[in-house]
Amino acid sequence: MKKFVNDPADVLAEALRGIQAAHPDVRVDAENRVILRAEPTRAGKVALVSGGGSGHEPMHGGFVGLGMLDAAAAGEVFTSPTPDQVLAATQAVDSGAGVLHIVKNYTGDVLNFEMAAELAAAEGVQVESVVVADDVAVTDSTWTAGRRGTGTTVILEKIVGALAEEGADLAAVAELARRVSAAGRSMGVALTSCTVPAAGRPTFELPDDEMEVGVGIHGEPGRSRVKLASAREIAKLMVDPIVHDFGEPVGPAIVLLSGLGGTPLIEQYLLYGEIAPLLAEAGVDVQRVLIGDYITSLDMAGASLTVVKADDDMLRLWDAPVATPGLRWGA
Amino acid sequence: MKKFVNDPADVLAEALRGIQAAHPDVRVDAENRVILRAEPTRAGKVALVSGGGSGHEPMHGGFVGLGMLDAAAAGEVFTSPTPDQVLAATQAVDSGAGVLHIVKNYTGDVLNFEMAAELAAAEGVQVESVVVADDVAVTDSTWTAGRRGTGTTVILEKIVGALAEEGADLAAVAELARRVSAAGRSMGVALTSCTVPAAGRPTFELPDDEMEVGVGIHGEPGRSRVKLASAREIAKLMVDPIVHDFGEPVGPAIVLLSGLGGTPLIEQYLLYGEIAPLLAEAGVDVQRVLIGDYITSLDMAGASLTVVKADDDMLRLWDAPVATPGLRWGA
Amino acid sequence: MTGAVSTDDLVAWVRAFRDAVHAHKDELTRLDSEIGDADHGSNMARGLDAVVAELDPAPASPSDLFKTVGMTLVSSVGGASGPLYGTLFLRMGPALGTETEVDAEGLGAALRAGVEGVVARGKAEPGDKTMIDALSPALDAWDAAAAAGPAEAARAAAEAAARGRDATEPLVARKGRASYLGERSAGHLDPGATSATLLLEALRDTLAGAA
Amino acid sequence: MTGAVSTDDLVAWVRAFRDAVHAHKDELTRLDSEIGDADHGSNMARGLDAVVAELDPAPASPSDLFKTVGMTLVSSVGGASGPLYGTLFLRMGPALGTETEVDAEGLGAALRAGVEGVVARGKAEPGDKTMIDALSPALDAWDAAAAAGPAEAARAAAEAAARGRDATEPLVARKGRASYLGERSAGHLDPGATSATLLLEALRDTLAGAA
Ligand SMILES: Nc1ncnc2c1ncn2[C@@H]1O[C@H](COP(=O)(O)OP(=O)(O)O)[C@@H](O)[C@H]1O
Ligand SMILES: Nc1ncnc2c1ncn2[C@@H]1O[C@H](COP(=O)(O)OP(=O)(O)O)[C@@H](O)[C@H]1O
Ligand SMILES: [Mg+2]
Ligand SMILES: [Mg+2]
Ligand SMILES: [Mg+2]
Ligand SMILES: [Mg+2]
Repeated sequence: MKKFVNDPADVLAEALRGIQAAHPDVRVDAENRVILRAEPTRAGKVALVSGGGSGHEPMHGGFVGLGMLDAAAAGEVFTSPTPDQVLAATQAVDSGAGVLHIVKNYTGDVLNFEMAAELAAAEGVQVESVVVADDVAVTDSTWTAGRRGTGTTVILEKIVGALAEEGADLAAVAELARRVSAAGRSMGVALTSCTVPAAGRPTFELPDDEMEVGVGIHGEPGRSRVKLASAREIAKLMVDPIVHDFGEPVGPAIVLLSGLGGTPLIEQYLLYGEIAPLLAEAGVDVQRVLIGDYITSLDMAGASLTVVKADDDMLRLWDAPVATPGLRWGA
Repeated sequence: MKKFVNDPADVLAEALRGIQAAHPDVRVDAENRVILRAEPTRAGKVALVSGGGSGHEPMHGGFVGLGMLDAAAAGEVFTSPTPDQVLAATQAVDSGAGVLHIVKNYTGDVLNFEMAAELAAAEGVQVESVVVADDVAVTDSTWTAGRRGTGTTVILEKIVGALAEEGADLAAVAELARRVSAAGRSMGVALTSCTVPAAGRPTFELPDDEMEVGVGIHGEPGRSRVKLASAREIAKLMVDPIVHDFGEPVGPAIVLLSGLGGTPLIEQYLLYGEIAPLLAEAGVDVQRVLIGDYITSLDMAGASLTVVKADDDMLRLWDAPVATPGLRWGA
Repeated sequence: MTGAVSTDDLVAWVRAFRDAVHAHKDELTRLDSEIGDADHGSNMARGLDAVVAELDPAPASPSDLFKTVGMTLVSSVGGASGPLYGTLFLRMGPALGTETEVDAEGLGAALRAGVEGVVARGKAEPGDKTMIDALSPALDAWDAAAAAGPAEAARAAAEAAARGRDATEPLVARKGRASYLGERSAGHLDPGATSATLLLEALRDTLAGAA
Repeated sequence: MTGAVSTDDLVAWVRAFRDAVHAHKDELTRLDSEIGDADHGSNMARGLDAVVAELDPAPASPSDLFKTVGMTLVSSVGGASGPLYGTLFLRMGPALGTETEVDAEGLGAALRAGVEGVVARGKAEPGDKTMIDALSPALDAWDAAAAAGPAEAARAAAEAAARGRDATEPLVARKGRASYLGERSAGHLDPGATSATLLLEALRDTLAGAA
């Protein structure tokens, strides 16, 4: 296993130490493994709390800061945080105006956040939750755990964070969060597996001439394994199911192309060069683009594409100032 | 070769297409393979031009924009751009106030920029050049090509770009560039090789239990190959030679820890968690930190550490607004 | 032993479960690599280490023990298995009152309350390819054998759990992370059903040893 | 042929060099992988393809040819080899005036001017493990054999170049990217010395064929 690591059991604690050393604008609660803004929540501001398994950096801890999250609970690698962690985050950032939990749709995340919300409510904190389930690779059915939550989470945290920063109340913040969540679709492709440090070897073996289409951000195998294709063909494998899933003309949209951790930017750009014309052809009017490693899967080579249908309000909030370790502009 | 790529011969042209599609604030001159700001240079502003082989993204094209570069010439993967490209970039951005060439110390870069500067001078453009040579892994001697230019380039482009934005003249801009260049030291470690698309296989073979210490950003093998070590030991292998090379107490500094392309952020943070205390012990007073993929080596797993001794002036310019695809704050 | 199970026996069970999880940690992670995210072994091992650290001094009663185990699992495991195994133990306690010993029927009722809690949390049904596929038949086997005493009930339950675990192999997952795989989830044992079988086998071994 | 080398012969040489570079592209890149950055094969192939695209219509004289070749290499190769090979050809032209034919002495003088240009640009000395280690002995061999005519001079030069290339193997590089390796650069042929040998071998083969 070729990683910058000491004892694999210490990965999370030690990564948090690095985050604290690098970013004076955030505060790491090492005991609870929670990343918070250095400044307490402004009175009256609704707080945004997210979290999930680690290994997806900069998500979520890297999105804590002005205009985005107030706190993020960091679980072990690929393991949802515990209710205690989420509760600690929630209590730490509630200014009295309530807290929005932003949850990605995985059984573990949903259950742990649910328990935390119950505990927080018992302590008198108003909590609303939004569950992101945007991965079109997964058949959405009442017979399954439903779609995974992926890239839409990043866009949601930015847009809804801006609204909370403006002083909107919890109901309005939660309502917008649900709108953004409903407006997003994602699709990922892996060229290699990732290696979970504690497991010590790749989660799956991919022959040199194959790739996983519809892979999850935890190295869950995808829906199909196919021959390694050109960037041009891969772009189609990503764009088509998203556009098809929208069903209706998309119109103005915010697009995120995220590397999965082991794919360098030059390849992401090359891939986006193939994606952009396909989106245009399909009637997606790309208003804003984010390219880079925003939601990763440890060292996996691959990329995920997210398209969020965006109205004027969302675009305005997207453009509002943000100052976090992972996303920053206007401040 | 597991990459998002079509024909390996087209990597650069196609990546530039993606850059253009993603970033409306830059303009790609596809014929000359030059990335420029969308807006022409403000009259009287000294222009900054850099460039080099591709495969190091976001460097340099990702640093074109307000407060940083005016143009970047993109060579083929790992191949310095031609004099024609650099000349085209230089002529396109000269407002009459002159142009600073920021060159990394590789024979190819130096020769091609030199020829371009001669041609530009013949066309009446005032050109000054600064050569960055900060890689302490390389013995600096009149008998060799000297040190490679690596991470200090990024910090230099930011700081000097801010001074140019303020309206300083060419002499002042070049003088600061030389000061920053002289104040920087870097050291890189690779856990895996990169794969040059046109070559189709890894530049070097590294057994599972070995790493390259002092590797170059083009996959040039390092100065020594040693057993794979813990992050804690690797941090020491990076910090010690830098501190030793400064020779004198460093004091206030700007630090860049860059992933090399295949190493995810979680590992970079973990590594920085080990680096930070070592720097503090050695008397480096870290004032600003940048962590992420800023100067990469295609898909190489590894990291490079850069320390630039920074005076108040440099820190002030570091904090000035910057708005580029790869680095952005305050705007 | 045909009669009562003591608090000490149950503490020994929890310790034995911890040892079994450690012994099978790599296997659990390997199973979770095939249809999940390669963390079930380390999740369970981390949780049970935390649990064992809470067992000194030993809890006063089975219900205290189960409360401690459940709360510790909830707050140290995370993932899907944390809340689910945590709920299993948290719901077992109240069914037992403050007694310091429990008979086969009582332990069976506690297990049933626990498993019902897991179902209430996770909404899985038998056949969904989850830990329920091991736990649910184990309950029925326990009840059928309870008259023969706890050691025999545990033996029957462990056997039924193992059969239930094995039966997950051909199934297409409908709950948890494996459900994302659709048809590709068939052909692999469910990791949670495998760890749940370890739980019942640890009880069997503990009660057999105590007999 | 003992006498004159025509413009056509020299065009054929450049084409033969291009073919040789393509045939040895992977080898050049492999050598550059060992002590450099794995691009010498594709750099040279790209440059010579661009050169060949400029040869139609054929240049009117050797000096026109060399100017075209040099400028095209400079503007299409990049890296260290672009300016250096470019300079080699750019400096060969002026030594030849406007003649359409050239004899062994004249071609030798042009090569010498070219190599001096490379040295002026790159500051390499013999023994630094660069293309100079093939080019410099080739010049001397050429001059010594020039009286026997261009075909014989080219044969001698190619042989000397190959010897010079082989002699780079044990050397520690002092110029170019390989110099970063220090002692580790020993034990590998220099890629540029290898491509320079192809250049002189292509000349040998062309003039032998034309003889
Ligand atoms: N809804 C559910 N009900 C019951 N058990 C479940 C449910 N979802 C998942 N599981 C169990 O959890 C196991 C996975 O646990 P683990 O790997 O620790 O968590 P995660 O899936 O969050 O990584 C599965 O093998 C399955 O047995
Ligand atoms: N200063 C120099 N003088 C002469 N030849 C040089 C010099 N530096 C490098 N070379 C030659 O260039 C070759 C490398 O060319 P190439 O790989 O195309 O460029 P780069 O090193 O920029 O990647 C080396 O093998 C060497 O022969
Ligand atoms: Mg998990
Ligand atoms: Mg090169
Ligand atoms: Mg799992
Ligand atoms: Mg090279």
